[in-house]
Amino acid sequence: MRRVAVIGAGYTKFGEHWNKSLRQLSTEAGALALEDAKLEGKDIQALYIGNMSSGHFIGQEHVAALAADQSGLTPIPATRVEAACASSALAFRQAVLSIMSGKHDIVIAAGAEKMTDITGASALSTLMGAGDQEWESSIGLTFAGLYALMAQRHMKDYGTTREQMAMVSVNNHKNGSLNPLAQHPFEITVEKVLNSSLIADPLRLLDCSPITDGAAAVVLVSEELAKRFENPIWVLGSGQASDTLALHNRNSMTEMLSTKVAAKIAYGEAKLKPENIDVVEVHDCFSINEIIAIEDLGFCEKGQGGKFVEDNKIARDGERPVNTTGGLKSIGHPVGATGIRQIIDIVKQLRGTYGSLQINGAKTGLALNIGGSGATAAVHILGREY
Amino acid sequence: MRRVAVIGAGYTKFGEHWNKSLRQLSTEAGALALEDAKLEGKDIQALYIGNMSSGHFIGQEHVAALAADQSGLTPIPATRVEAACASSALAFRQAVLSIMSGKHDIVIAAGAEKMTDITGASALSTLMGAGDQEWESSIGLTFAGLYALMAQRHMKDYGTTREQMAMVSVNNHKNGSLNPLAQHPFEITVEKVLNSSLIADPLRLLDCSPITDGAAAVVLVSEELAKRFENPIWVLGSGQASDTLALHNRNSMTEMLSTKVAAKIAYGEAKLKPENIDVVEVHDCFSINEIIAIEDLGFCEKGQGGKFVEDNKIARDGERPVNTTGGLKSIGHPVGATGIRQIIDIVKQLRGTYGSLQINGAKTGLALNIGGSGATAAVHILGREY
Amino acid sequence: MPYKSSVPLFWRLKDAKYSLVGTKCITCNQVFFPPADFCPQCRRKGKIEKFQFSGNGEVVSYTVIRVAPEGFEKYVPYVVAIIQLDEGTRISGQIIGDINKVEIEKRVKSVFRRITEDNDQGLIHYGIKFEIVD
Amino acid sequence: MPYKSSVPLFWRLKDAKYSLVGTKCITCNQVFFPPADFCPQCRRKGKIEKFQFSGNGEVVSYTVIRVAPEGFEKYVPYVVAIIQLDEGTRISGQIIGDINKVEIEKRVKSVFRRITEDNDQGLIHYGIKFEIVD
Ligand SMILES: [Zn+2]
Ligand SMILES: [Zn+2]
Repeated sequence: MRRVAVIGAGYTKFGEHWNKSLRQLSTEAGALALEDAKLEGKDIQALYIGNMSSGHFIGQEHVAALAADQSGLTPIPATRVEAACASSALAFRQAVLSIMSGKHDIVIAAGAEKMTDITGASALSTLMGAGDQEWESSIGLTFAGLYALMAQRHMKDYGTTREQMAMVSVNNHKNGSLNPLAQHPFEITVEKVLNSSLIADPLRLLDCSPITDGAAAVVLVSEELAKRFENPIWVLGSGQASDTLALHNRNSMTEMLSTKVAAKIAYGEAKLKPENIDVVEVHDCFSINEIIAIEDLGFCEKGQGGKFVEDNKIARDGERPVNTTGGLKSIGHPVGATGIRQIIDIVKQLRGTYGSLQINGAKTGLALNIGGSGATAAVHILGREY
Repeated sequence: MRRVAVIGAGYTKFGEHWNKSLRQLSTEAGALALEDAKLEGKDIQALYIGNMSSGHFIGQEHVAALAADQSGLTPIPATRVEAACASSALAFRQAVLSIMSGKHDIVIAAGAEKMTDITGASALSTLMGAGDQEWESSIGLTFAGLYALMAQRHMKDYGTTREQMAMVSVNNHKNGSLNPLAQHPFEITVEKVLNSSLIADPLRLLDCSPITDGAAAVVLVSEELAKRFENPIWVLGSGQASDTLALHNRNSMTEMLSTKVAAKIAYGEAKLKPENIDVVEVHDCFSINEIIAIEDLGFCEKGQGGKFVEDNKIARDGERPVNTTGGLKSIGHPVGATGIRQIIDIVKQLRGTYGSLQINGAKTGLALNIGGSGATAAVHILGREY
Repeated sequence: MPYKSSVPLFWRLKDAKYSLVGTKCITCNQVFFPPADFCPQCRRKGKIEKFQFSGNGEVVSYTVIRVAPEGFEKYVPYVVAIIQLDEGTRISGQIIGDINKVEIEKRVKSVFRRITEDNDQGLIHYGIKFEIVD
Repeated sequence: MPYKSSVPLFWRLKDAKYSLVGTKCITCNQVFFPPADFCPQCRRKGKIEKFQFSGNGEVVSYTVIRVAPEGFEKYVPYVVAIIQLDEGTRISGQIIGDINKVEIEKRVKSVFRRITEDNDQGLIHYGIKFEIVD
């Protein structure tokens, strides 16, 4: 199969961009990626964009054509991919497949979401479009509620503690304090998490990723072209899987089958094991999800995720650095942009030139992006060499 | 490059399905395609679904996972693709690319839309999500309005007549009267079109495709597997292109650059010319669009589309049969399902076993699916042989 | 907002939402709630019939919603749980009554209550909730 | 409904929507309305500045909307046109006045008028419309 490499990457400042629209954010991220790749717009042969719910957030569908239009990239094929909060990891994957297929050689993959033009309550309701509207949203469940259900059961079955969940947020904020593009680039304490307001028991405000505007983009090229670029980062594995939309239809609430299946495929393609991964990005939309993800990705035994966090193994200088640039919690979570933002942070770590954010010697990285309460999961493994 | 064939196809009855939800329609179409292919659910390796605006129509995003879930296909990768009314042709294309890439060998590509759970006015507004919300929807433009602007200019520049547009609808209804799955399977007359109520001058009600619920699905396989199936229909060419989202930003309003670019690519890949195409499906969301499409696809000179229709060349027994099973006008237009419905009608014609709908001797077919007012176009050429 | 209620939607789901009527595959005896149109295990060989659930079950997990989505603001705090129904499937539902009495593994039974009001359409939505069985 | 107006959106577009302020690339002299942040031709070499349009132009095409989307129902029938602005770009806009006087190639000038009301938010939206110059 034809190999694919990332040769350009960039994301906008994440935050509340009351002065910038979705079209401006997308264009800005695209320009960052192109500049990074030292390419011109005319070099790009296709565009993929992940976006969850522009229809609700800004009343606009058809955002791939919009992004191509605003970036002066028409008439190239422009395709929007949606899978709730996993939209842009899937857009990335389609870009990879389109190059593997031989149809294209240079493709831009982006993700963008503009969430702050509507009220917070309305944004929460919009996000529940990722769950089952007939059987979950309809009874008053929220996204925090779904992850709270997982947390309660994880605590019951494995003795995971409230404090361990808080430590996830503390770690990610500590890392995010180094990241100038993060929405909340400051440190917090376990105490602060435990004293923040309850959202859905046992989850508190500081267990939850924020509502964010932002965009991210990468440029991908085929094996043959990659050699012409400085420091290409290779896509070693791409796994994607689905599960039931409603949480209640799954046998287990403390693991995600979709993550496990996607990870197995990605590890298989990359010919790597969990212990070979140097830097990790996981989907910490809620603190409990980072614990579940660490387990499902095989970095520790099932049920030991809380302990793994408590033992500081996820720290930047720990055994398995996780969310080294702040995660969804500190950087922010523009839902359609997060998947590619994660991949960009892996790419920058693997290049070895990430300044104060650099984890020294990182040669392989993994990014896990999750849609909804786990009905979609995508795992990408990248490497400096193949 | 690896070749891809369609080996299963089916669409639901199109119409107002007040007793069926999006999930039911999707599952039904998937089952039809699998049965037609004589495959089991466990044989399917990935799912793509085109859907424009389930977020607005039914308050549900993440519909690819939902479709996989409801059809018992989890944990396979499930990906939603959106490009307004061209959503499912793009889903089809991603399915093709995923097989060409070598990642998958058997993939299901579907399209579905449930439009009648909300009021007609609300559905019209939702459809304008395909246009530019900041600069078109905001001043009161509708979709009929956008195509009316094209029609006015086409009439002025090329002398296209009101009657010629009416004849498009008459032809499509005549063909649709043979199609048991059509929403409006009856014949109409030019007079009836000209006496129907004005929607956006010069377009009248019977120039416009209806609001429809429906779903369509195909099963695609790789070259190696295709040989095990009866009567595979080959994907000979796949072209996709974009244009500015807003109609006013284009140099010409009487042709679609996106169609011309996509067609050029598809003809090139298929090594065929317009005169080699036996059956054609075009996107007649409004009658004028069929005339513009016939010109842009090269079946006649620019400006001669009206005359081409008037001379009955698009009839089932004409020089170039177009929309032989009813088109969007008579079959209905569930926006996210239309692109694959068109491909299915081409596949069934090429198999040569389409009963009373059969166009005898059809060996090659082309389907043109358009998103919005032309910001996306996808052209697929299929053939009995390659 | 995404949770979109419509008259046809409620009509389609009325047996399930009002009376806990699901389905059962009589080929393999699996039961489904929400009602499934076909059995993912038996597929074409499955035979689906209506099936009445008793509404009795057990709490698998629960949470207290304190920040509600649109339409539910005035009901906070309220308990949402995943219930294992005795007949063999799971469902999400609210648990009414004393919040402090809710625990994982407690027994519940179903009751019929108001769920929410839809301000856009002036509709009041009713459906199944649960209460703890002492 | 998809056309979503919000205070930040209106704030972002106020110069354009209220005063026909677009942009111009002073590298290649191309003008943009709606305002573009960067020049698709010159790209990184482009230099974008604000640019005031006169509001004078010509009808490229027009239609009469008789079935309106949400929020515009009470204004039907109304004319929507694509206008070629004299400075060199095109825009969609309503044309006010006698419907029968509207024709392709007629001259227009811009006026400031109410566009629609947003019942959800109680906002009245104003903006540029056009009228035929006799
Ligand atoms: Zn069964
Ligand atoms: Zn310029």
